Amino acid sequence: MVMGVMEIGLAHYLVLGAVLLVCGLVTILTKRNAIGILIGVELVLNAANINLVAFNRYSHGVSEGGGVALAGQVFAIFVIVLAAAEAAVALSIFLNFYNNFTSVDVEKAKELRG
Amino acid sequence: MLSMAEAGTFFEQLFFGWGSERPGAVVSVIYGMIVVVVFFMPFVSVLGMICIWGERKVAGHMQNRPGPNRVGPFGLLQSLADGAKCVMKEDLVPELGDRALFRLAPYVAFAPVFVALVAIPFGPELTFERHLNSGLFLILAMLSVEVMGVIIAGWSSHNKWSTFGAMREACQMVSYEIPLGLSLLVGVMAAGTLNVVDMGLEQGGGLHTWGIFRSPFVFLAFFVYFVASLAANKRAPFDLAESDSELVAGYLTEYSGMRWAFFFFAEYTAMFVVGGIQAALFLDPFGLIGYYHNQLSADPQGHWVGMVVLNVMAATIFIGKAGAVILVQMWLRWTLPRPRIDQVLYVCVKVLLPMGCVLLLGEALWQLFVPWRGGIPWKDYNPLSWGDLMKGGTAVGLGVQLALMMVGVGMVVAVVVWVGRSALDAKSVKKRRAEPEAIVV
Amino acid sequence: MPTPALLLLIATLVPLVSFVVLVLLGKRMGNPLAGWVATGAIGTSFALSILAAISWLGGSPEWGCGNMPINVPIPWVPTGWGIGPQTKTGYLDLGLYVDSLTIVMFSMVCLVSLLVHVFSIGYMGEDKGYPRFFTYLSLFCFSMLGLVVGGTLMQLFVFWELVGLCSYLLIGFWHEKKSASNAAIKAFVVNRIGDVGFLIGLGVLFYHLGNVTLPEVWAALDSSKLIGSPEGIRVAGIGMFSVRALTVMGVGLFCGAIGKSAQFPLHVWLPDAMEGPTPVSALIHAATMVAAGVYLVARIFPILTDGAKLVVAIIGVTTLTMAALIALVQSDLKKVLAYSTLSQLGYMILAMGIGSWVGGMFHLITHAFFKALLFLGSGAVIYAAHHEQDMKEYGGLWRKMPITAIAFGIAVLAITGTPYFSGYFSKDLIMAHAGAFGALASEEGRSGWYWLLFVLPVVIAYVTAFYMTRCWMLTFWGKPRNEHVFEHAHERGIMWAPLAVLAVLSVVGGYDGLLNVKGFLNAAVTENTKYVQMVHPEGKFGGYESAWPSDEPGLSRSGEDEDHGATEVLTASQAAHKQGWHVMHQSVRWAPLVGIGMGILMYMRGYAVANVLMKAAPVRWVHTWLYRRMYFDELYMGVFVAITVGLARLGAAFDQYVIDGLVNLAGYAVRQLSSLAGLCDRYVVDGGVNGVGAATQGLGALVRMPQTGRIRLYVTVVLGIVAIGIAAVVVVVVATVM
Amino acid sequence: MMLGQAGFPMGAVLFYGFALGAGLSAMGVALSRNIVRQAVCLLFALASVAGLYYLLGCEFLAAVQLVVYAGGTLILIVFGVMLTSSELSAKFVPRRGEVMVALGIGAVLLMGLIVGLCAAAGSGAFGDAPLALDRDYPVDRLGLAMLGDYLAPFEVVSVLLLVVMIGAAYLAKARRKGQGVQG
Repeated sequence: MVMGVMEIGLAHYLVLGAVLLVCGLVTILTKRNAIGILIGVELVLNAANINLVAFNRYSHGVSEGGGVALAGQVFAIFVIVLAAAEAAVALSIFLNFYNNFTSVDVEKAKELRG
Repeated sequence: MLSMAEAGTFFEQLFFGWGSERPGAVVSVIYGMIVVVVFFMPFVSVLGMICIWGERKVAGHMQNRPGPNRVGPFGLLQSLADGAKCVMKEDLVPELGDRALFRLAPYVAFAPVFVALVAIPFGPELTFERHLNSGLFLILAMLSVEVMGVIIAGWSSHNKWSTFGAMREACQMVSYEIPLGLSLLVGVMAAGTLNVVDMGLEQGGGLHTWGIFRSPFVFLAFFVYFVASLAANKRAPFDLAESDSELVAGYLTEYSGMRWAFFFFAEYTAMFVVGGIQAALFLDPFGLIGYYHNQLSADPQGHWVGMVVLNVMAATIFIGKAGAVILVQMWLRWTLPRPRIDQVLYVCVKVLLPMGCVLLLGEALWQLFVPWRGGIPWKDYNPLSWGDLMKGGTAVGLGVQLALMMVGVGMVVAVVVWVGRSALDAKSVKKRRAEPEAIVV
Repeated sequence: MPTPALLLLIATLVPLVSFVVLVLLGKRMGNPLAGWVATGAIGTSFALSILAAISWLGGSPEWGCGNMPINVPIPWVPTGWGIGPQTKTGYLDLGLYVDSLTIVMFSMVCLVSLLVHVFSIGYMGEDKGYPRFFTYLSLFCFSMLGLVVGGTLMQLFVFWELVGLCSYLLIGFWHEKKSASNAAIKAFVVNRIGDVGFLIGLGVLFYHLGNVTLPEVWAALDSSKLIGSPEGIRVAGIGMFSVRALTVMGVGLFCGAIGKSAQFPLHVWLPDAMEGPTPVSALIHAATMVAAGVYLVARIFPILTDGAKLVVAIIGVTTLTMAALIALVQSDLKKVLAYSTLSQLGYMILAMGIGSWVGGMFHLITHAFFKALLFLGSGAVIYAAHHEQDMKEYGGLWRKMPITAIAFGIAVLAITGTPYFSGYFSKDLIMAHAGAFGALASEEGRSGWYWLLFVLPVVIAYVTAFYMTRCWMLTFWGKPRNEHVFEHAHERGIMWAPLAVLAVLSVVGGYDGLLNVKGFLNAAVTENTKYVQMVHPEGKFGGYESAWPSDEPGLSRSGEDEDHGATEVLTASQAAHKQGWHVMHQSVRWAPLVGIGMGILMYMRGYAVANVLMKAAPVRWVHTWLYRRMYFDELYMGVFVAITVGLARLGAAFDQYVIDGLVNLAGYAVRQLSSLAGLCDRYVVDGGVNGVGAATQGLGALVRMPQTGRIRLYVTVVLGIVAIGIAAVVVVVVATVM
Repeated sequence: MMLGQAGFPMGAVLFYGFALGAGLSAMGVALSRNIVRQAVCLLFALASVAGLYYLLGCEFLAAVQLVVYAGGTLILIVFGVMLTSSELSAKFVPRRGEVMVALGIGAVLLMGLIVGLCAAAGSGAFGDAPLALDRDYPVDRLGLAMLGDYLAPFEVVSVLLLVVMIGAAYLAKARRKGQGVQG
């Protein structure tokens, strides 16, 4: 493997993705604000996206038509779109939650306790 | 010699010649900085200053007063004086607000707009990234990030007017992105490319080959885009984020000095950017330059000086057309009253959005069924020869182009006549006031 | 699409538009407007058809006869299946086919429809179903025109059914009358019987050929190829098409014509159909729809085998004889005309059967004119007579309705074949060809019975003249037998104007120089032959070779041909042709004179002479037999209807006793079984379920303990486990690597 | 992209710049207590990731990231923040133990992932292929791929978006009804 510090390879992107993932997870774990958790989720999704795109660009895959494979990018776009959808639904749920509890503290959401 | 496709940007070539060896990294970085410092920064500053001066002048004339006229010839240096004042003003930061974000906000608002200039096509080669194949979309992306600065500014001011302004802006911006994008898509569909330079080069050939006259749908999309761009830029009549009669100055309430000025630079640059998109997509940014450019590129004997001249001419035409759009934006600001926020959203969701969808569909069908006739009359084809005209079944497309062109020209002429008449009228009124007729009893 | 075809297509669709408009707005338009809308539509169609005819005649002259037929197949149902020997195109097509025959038929249908529309505006003026009537008429016009321009057998069938529907609707137009709705149902059902035959024929054809486009069918199943190959036709790419299959197919398709044209076994619906309004009778049941059967036979003529043609001819001659005899004694004016129609249709069908293609179609056109005239005339009379149809109540009406009487008289002269009226030309042509057919049979040494196909029509020609004269005499001549009717009788302009037009057409319709119908039909033969020859150059097309030439031998207009004829030795069929004309001239010449003379003599004083004759018992018996229409209705009622009803009763009994018994038995058994199962359920299953429930409850209490409802705790636990797992993996991997 | 072809690894410098921006912003998201600052940090993280996409030669994706994420989703989130915080600077302080556990889990995961990645990279699992640079970005092929190979997911996503739109509107409407005159 020839991968110096100054030569950017796939692993660099993957490490960055890992960092973003962990940051997102920590955000999810530590925040009591529901919207904060949502922000953490967005970070996690971004980490996944970086991986998708990096693999796509470094794998040199060739699609059936002979062009460059685009699967990674296409699914990155899907992820972004789905993230937007997820945010919309999550926010409307939070608004309802806020309406019922006058707070977005997830610690107050424990009505599902068994 | 002039293998433009292989070489880098015009600026690189300007610096390093057309040789095959590439510059080193340090040189590259320095070159980039120089381009930004030498070209874009002054451009933005001058643009902002001229726009502010122009706006005040327009406002003045529309309100029957002279506008700035003391500093410099025609008051041209008024903006410079204002700038000096801004620099010297005290920089206030609200005590209870989020001070860090408050300081950050102007840059967040300004930077994306500045980045958007990267893709603006000043000429066939005179653009920072010639091969940006999704350039138009990138510009749109940058413009959509700009709103974050406004929101941060509003929130960090810890002021209810500011927050209201920011909320309105967020609401308005998110909504108007959609018709904006849809109407742009109509134009892009007609142009067949997202590369801003390519779409400009393709339009050259005469008045009827302008993007706006390609089909009735593009023609309407032009207006949809214009309205949506006003709203996305929070320009009057959609300036609810800073509506002075309700929210003091909206998100700008707590700002002063240079930070305040930055917001204004951002606004005027954004005006130029949306105007530039409009010119590039709809209004044939380069005129006939594209034709000569193609000829010169293909000519092995061509000289780079010719290329420079062409690019400068193209830049002049382009800035002129974008400037015309900006002028209309200003004119509207001082003409139309401001609607309520619900009216603004009504216009977006129930008028522009359905229109955008219908136009998109219509343009798609148009593209499927009506062939497009580009090219320059008497060069690419003979307009007086029926057979030549009908070649490729373009008669319908060409007829519609010509008809739309007449409509467009008629509209412009009507406006010019109207404005001219009012101007003359105003003069005569002034004269009458100065020399009142004798009242005959 | 070439201009004539396009014009005809538009002309076809105009009545459809009118139909839609009338369906939606007819009631609101009200009395005069709805009728004028429909009339305007059909008038437009007529104008377009005339334009089409002009553009057709102005077409390229290089074919001598006018034009190339226009064939526009429209792929409709893809049926690219593998069954059948082989499918050729795999499409069940619709489409247009325009040749001279189409042009003539189309113009005729449009013209008659237009006149009937105009007449109906007067006739139906006081009817409360006025808009509905014109709605149906428009639909009928669309259907009939679609049938005429149909280029594939499939399209013919589709529009065939549509005209059948219209006929049903219009016969039952006064559906509050029991007899009318019965007649409608009868017409519909009887037609269905014929249509089943049509569908079978179509199925056989499509199964073997995979194509229903007319020229393709003609080319593939050219009947002339059967000469010298008794086992069948070899169709390229398909294989052998046996004579039996061809005959079955031909007879099957002809069954459709039997139903629609009311030929012998299925003729019973047409007289009953006279329950519909008289303009409908004129349009549908005299001039156009019933002639569609003949049109169909004309279209499939090139593919009919000799056997099938013989069937056609026998059916035709049977019908014409039987119907004419029945018509002799009917007293209902419209019934007489209906049987006369049957008889004339029999002539046409006979013509097709004996190979008189031009004669049959020629007679179709002329018959359309004079029969429409007769019906419209009778309509005028009936309208004038307060909807009284019985001739016993008429008499002497010519004084009140001179124009109608004259027009009706012209039509009578035309139908009897009086020289130089239109019927003279067409009927004589058919009978000459019938004679030729008999002569040919004799020459080929076949049975003498073939001469019946000539003799019966000739005799019936005399009979026809007689009963048509009787009809006219009883209606218009003599003393009025019902003063009330006589007083009321009057004429209206809107009703006699169409009569006048039709009267003129009845006179001039047969001349070559004026409408030149015969010329068109001859052209159709030539151009269809040439067209098929051009599309399929591989074999000589001889589909129309069995048709007789339309001109009398020796009267050929071109002198060159005469020279040729003089030097040439006559072939067998040429000789037969000549002989046919000869015997025709000998036998039919006096038919109008004799028939009309006898009619006038007999009915000069109304029923007086007839009543005297009726005193003789045999005459009375025959009269009753004929008056009850040879007891066909009773026969059908006694045989087919009774069998059907009997079968239904049998089925009902089976259902009641056998099926119901089984069902009840099964129910009883199930009840016993379920009471057993109930016991089992109560003690075995319930015990088990309760046990499981208790166990689940206990387990649930145990499991609910860690479920706090706090989402972050869950996430923490999950991620903690993942982290521990990853840490373990890393430790293990690092340990092994080191 | 242009600069990536230069002799000096300009791409590397830019990568480190963007990566540093993304990482620091992400940490800011994780560590900041103020929800609005979190959102701003997320903005920078998203912008940096967009820059990385641009470096990777996916300029269209970068633009999508900015338009949809930064221009749409993030603004939606900020909107949510402003609608739901009864006091704008309200902070929900997590318990110290929770934070410690979270940081512990995060550290273990990060270590595990990085060690695993290094091991994988060391064993040459990723190959040493350099970045494939296309001069002309295939926007058209991307569009064709969306409406060709990936038509089914594309349609499913569009249906999902419709459902989300209706659902979100329904939920938001339900809220207004519950709130009554209070809002």
